[in-house]
Amino acid sequence: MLEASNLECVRGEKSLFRDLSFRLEAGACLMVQGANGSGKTSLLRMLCGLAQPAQGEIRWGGEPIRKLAEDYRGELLYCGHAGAVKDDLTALENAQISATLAGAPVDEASARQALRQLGLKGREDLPARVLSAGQRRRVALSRLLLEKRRLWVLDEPLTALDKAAVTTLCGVIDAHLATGGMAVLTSHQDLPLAADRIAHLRLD
Amino acid sequence: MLEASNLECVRGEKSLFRDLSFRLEAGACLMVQGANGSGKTSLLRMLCGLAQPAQGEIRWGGEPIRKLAEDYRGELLYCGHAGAVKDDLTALENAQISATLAGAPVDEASARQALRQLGLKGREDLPARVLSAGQRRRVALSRLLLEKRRLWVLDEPLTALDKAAVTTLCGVIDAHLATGGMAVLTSHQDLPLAADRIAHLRLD
Amino acid sequence: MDGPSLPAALGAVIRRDLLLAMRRKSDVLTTLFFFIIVVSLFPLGVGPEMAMLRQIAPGVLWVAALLATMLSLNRLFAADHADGTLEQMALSAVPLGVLVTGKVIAHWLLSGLPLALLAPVLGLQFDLAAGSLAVLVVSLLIGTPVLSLIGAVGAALTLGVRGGGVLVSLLVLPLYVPVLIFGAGAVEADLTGLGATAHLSLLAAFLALAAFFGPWATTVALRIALE
Amino acid sequence: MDGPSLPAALGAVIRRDLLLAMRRKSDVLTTLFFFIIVVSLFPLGVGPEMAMLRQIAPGVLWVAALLATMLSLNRLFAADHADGTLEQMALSAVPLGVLVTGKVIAHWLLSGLPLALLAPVLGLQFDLAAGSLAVLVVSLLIGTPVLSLIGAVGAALTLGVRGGGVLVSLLVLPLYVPVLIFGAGAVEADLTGLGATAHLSLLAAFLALAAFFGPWATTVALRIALE
Amino acid sequence: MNNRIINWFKFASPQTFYPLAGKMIPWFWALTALFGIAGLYIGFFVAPTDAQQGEGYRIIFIHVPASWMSMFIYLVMAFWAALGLGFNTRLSGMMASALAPTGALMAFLSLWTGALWGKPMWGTWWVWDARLTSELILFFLYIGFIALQSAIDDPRRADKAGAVLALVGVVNIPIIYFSVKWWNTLHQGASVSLTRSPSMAQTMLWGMLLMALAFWMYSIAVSLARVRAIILERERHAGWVADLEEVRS
Amino acid sequence: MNWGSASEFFAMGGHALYVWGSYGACALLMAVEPILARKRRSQALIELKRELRANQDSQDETTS
Ligand code: HEM
Ligand SMILES: Nc1ncnc2c1ncn2[C@@H]1O[C@H](COP(=O)(O)OP(=O)(O)OP(=O)(O)O)[C@@H](O)[C@H]1O
Ligand SMILES: Nc1ncnc2c1ncn2[C@@H]1O[C@H](COP(=O)(O)OP(=O)(O)OP(=O)(O)O)[C@@H](O)[C@H]1O
Ligand SMILES: [Mg+2]
Ligand SMILES: [Mg+2]
Repeated sequence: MLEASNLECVRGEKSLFRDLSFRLEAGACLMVQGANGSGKTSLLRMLCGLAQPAQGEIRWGGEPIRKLAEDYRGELLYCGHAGAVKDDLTALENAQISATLAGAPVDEASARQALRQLGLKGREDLPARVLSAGQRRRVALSRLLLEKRRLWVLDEPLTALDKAAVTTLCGVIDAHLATGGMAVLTSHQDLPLAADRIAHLRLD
Repeated sequence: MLEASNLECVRGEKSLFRDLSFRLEAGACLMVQGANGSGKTSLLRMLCGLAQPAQGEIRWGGEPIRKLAEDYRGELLYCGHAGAVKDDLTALENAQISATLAGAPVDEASARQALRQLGLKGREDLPARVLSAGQRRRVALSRLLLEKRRLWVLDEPLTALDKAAVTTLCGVIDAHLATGGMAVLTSHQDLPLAADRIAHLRLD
Repeated sequence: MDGPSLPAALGAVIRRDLLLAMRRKSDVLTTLFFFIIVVSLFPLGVGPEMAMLRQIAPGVLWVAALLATMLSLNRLFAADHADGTLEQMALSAVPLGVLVTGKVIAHWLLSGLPLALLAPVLGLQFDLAAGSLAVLVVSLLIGTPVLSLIGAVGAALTLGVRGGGVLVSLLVLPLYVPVLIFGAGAVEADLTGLGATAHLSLLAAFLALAAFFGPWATTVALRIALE
Repeated sequence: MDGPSLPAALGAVIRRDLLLAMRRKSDVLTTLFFFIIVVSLFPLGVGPEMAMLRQIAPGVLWVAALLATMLSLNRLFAADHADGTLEQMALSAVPLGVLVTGKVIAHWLLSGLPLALLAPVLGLQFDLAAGSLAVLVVSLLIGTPVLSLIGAVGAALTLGVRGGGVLVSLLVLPLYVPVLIFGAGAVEADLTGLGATAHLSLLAAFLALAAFFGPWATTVALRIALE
Repeated sequence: MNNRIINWFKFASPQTFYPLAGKMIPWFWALTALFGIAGLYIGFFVAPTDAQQGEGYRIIFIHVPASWMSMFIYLVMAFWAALGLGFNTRLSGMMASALAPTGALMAFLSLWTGALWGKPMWGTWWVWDARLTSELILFFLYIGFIALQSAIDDPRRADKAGAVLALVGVVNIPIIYFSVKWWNTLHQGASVSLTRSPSMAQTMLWGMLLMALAFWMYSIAVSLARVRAIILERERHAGWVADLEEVRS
Repeated sequence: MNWGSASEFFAMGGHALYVWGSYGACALLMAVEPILARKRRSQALIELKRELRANQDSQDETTS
């Protein structure tokens, strides 16, 4: 479904990678690995259409994503280094509002349910500014449970999470893959995923 | 040398921990562990004097740190969630200037040397805004090599670092401990430290 | 796939921005206080003769409104950019233009509208007559949306740019000149008995133009900023 | 342990802030252009008669200088706060007061000083005579450091506070009023032939007072903001 | 038709444009000198003393060309900007940013010479006349464009952001011009008014036209020189740059 | 010919300051701008060469 062909990424004067091609089918997961600064974040932003590749093309269901525009974005969920969590809003409001902005509003009950599932029980109504680093991250990840998207693009989702939360998150990703979803991930830690259709891509 | 007695931390209406006491001698390392939101960051900020404990006292060489003020700060190096890395300055300038602000200027050669040791060769003169997440983190950590301080307080230093960098960092910490330094660390990952005088403190 | 409903999304953005503003009430209030203080500084700097104050009143009030609006511009996108929300908006299934329009409307509701409603009180300090005060309010009601629309383009262009906060004023203030001239001109025309209709209809024309091009240019600028 | 040398640390902070400013030249230049543009907006709002413009000139120039300084205040600590540098400064072996003084000096070198040097050119647009222009420059040279010193306290108090950017103007502008009155007053006194010495010596007294208390208050406010 | 487009795009590539510009620059400098000398000769030695203004009027020979160029260059800049935004050609953005400083210079010269002319003619350096005010705002627009571009590190982003600003500006310039004009005529009352001789002497017209041509050629020459520098800065990692003669030597 | 002598020419009928101020600023700026443009280009060239040399060096390093 998601297909990249001959991608080249140029940052500054030098090319981070070139001739990068891959295909991702329903139910499969792509782990992008590589040292710091090898271009993982840059690749993920390209896959979302936030940055343009210097060469090559990215297609979704055979169509270039530039052409699909909103149709592609309706299938996509991106979670980057910045969490899009508003300090002034409570965890609950953050979850509900980010779903609404993504174009798929959810009711309060399901938002609470998602936060609870991520271990934020009792913190739903605290403003995000007082949350700890890991709790903020969990709020950001609640979008995974609230928005029904086929393609997940997650940039270092494990940052700041404790071990329990890592297990929970892996369960969520596994469930997503099992129901035919796709995921592109980066991480410097090992992700204990149960799924078997995991491809690895090393950028070096 | 560093001694905490009966610390209590209150955030919001509830107490995160109480009756926390420990002693840290020269050459020893304290690993603070605990789930997200258990109060690790809060504890570390207290140890630096950035926050006041609700109860209890922190002493350095027998004296309360509030009294010591600049004398204590001259022994301390804190590296928190925020990296104090300026987007507009190059990696090199960042390293030099943070040393100067800490009260111990370094010359360009040793700053370059420190950056190279952390794997930033060839990136020294790039503005920090274009660096990747892990590279920014390395710039922040270059202070460990440039400022001669006895007590290191590091909050999740491994965030965003790749495996090579984790190894380098552990080597640096080990060397620090071997020469009689002290360290207080938090991390959700395992730190492959070689030192043997490691105490663990669980907040739960 | 049926797309999301656009009016609902527009409403949601507006509601979100208003909610955020309510959380930090001080933000909205300080725009107002800034307006009040700037207007009140003038008599201090210029001296207390009423005849002269009355003469400069429309200009001072309009310049102050313009500066207050401009100062609140960095509220428009900067925070959303820093914490990644803007990225999420650009990736939303809702077209970015709709979200942008919503944000601009919210911005106006929180800056232009209160300014317009507050202006008559300040106008009294300068001894303006009731008729002129009415013209002042109407001119601000038509003019401030233009300020928000043009300002959004500037805010989007300077996003994440070095020194963005002050740069935006450099980009935007020259473009505000026509609004200032006809806004202050309307009140002045009324003061001198010429009738303000011509000025006001020109302001309305500017509004139509800005409403048409503004969101488009802002969207383009935002996409550039996120690249 | 021998402590670090304080003058060296002071110099280092000033140099650092100037270096940062050189990296974002646009930041300094835009403060200046903001000043120029605000001054030029007034005639557009008020009307082009020279006699009246000459009369309001001191007030307009001083208010504009004050607004430009105030806008550049958020440059003072906000960025250092956001990225953790301020935390590091508070933990430095150098007393925080010294670092703060350095930052305020750098701020003045980058805002007040250029404003004062630019003011006469703008004064020409309002048809001021050479003598009045000189008084204007002197009053700005004495007055703007006071603005930076007071502004630093405000900037430190509003650090990390919701809506800080605009809140700072609310806190600081009332404190700026005396400076404005005597600064603009000096020029006006010269225009009306009264002689500006009295006003200028009062300004100098303010400066002494602010230089004495300002850094201390700023340091206290910073420690509170970091808690 | 198709061929023509391809041809255009060929010239629009920095690689072909760089040497072409290098060849053209000396010619434009020569033309600048030619027109400039002729214009100055007429301006100072042929054109007679003005009955009303004395010798001061000779400022006209640089004031008017500078004013014209400042407006014209903004149009050209916006044209390149639109082209760059629409067709994503690299060269257009570079042209726009090469033109901006020259445009700002012309606007500044117009203000400066105007002010120096105003003092002897009107007794004041500045009046808030429509033409003067809109020239001042044009100068601010140039400065804004330059400040925006220099504040952005990534040149591609700088080009695009500049293009949006230039287009917004070009829509606004007529609006600004007419509003300022109306503003000024609505409340007359300035104690000074423009005293322009209704029919300019033939020689003066010629001098002015020649000087305008000289300014025009100058603008082309200097912005071509600047665009060459910009091309080198931007295309550093492109292979063809390394093969240039001046790089290998 | 309008001028009797060179000094008359430079006096510009009493408007010397204004006329020469204008022409002087004009000449100065128009002299400086091309110099700046040329300097910018030579600066770019210097950096280019330095970079090429650096690349060459690093290639030598890897091959040897
Ligand atoms: C700072 C002051 C001044 C500025 C910014 C300025 C600006 C301009 C501009 C923009 C133009 C071209 C407008 C057009 O062609 O429509 C122009 C033309 C002209 N200006 Fe000025 N001007 C200034 C002062 C003066 C003064 C003091 C005089 C003479 C007393 C003067 C005489 C002229 C003449 C004769 C023309 C050309 C004829 C025409 O197009 O009507 N200007 N000026
Ligand atoms: N303008 C530039 N000049 C030179 N190098 C640049 C420039 N912009 C970006 N880079 C480099 O491009 C790379 C960007 O990498 P990216 O952020 O994609 O890395 P990453 O794989 O996500 O790393 P991390 O694991 O640290 O998050 C970095 O090596 C950075 O130094
Ligand atoms: N005003 C408040 N009201 C209620 N709870 C609060 C308040 N302020 C802070 N807290 C709680 O205090 C805790 C702060 O934890 P801290 O940041 O020290 O955690 P941490 O151990 O560093 O976690 P992490 O591993 O996520 O970084 C969080 O659980 C947070 O929810
Ligand atoms: Mg990354
Ligand atoms: Mg923490």
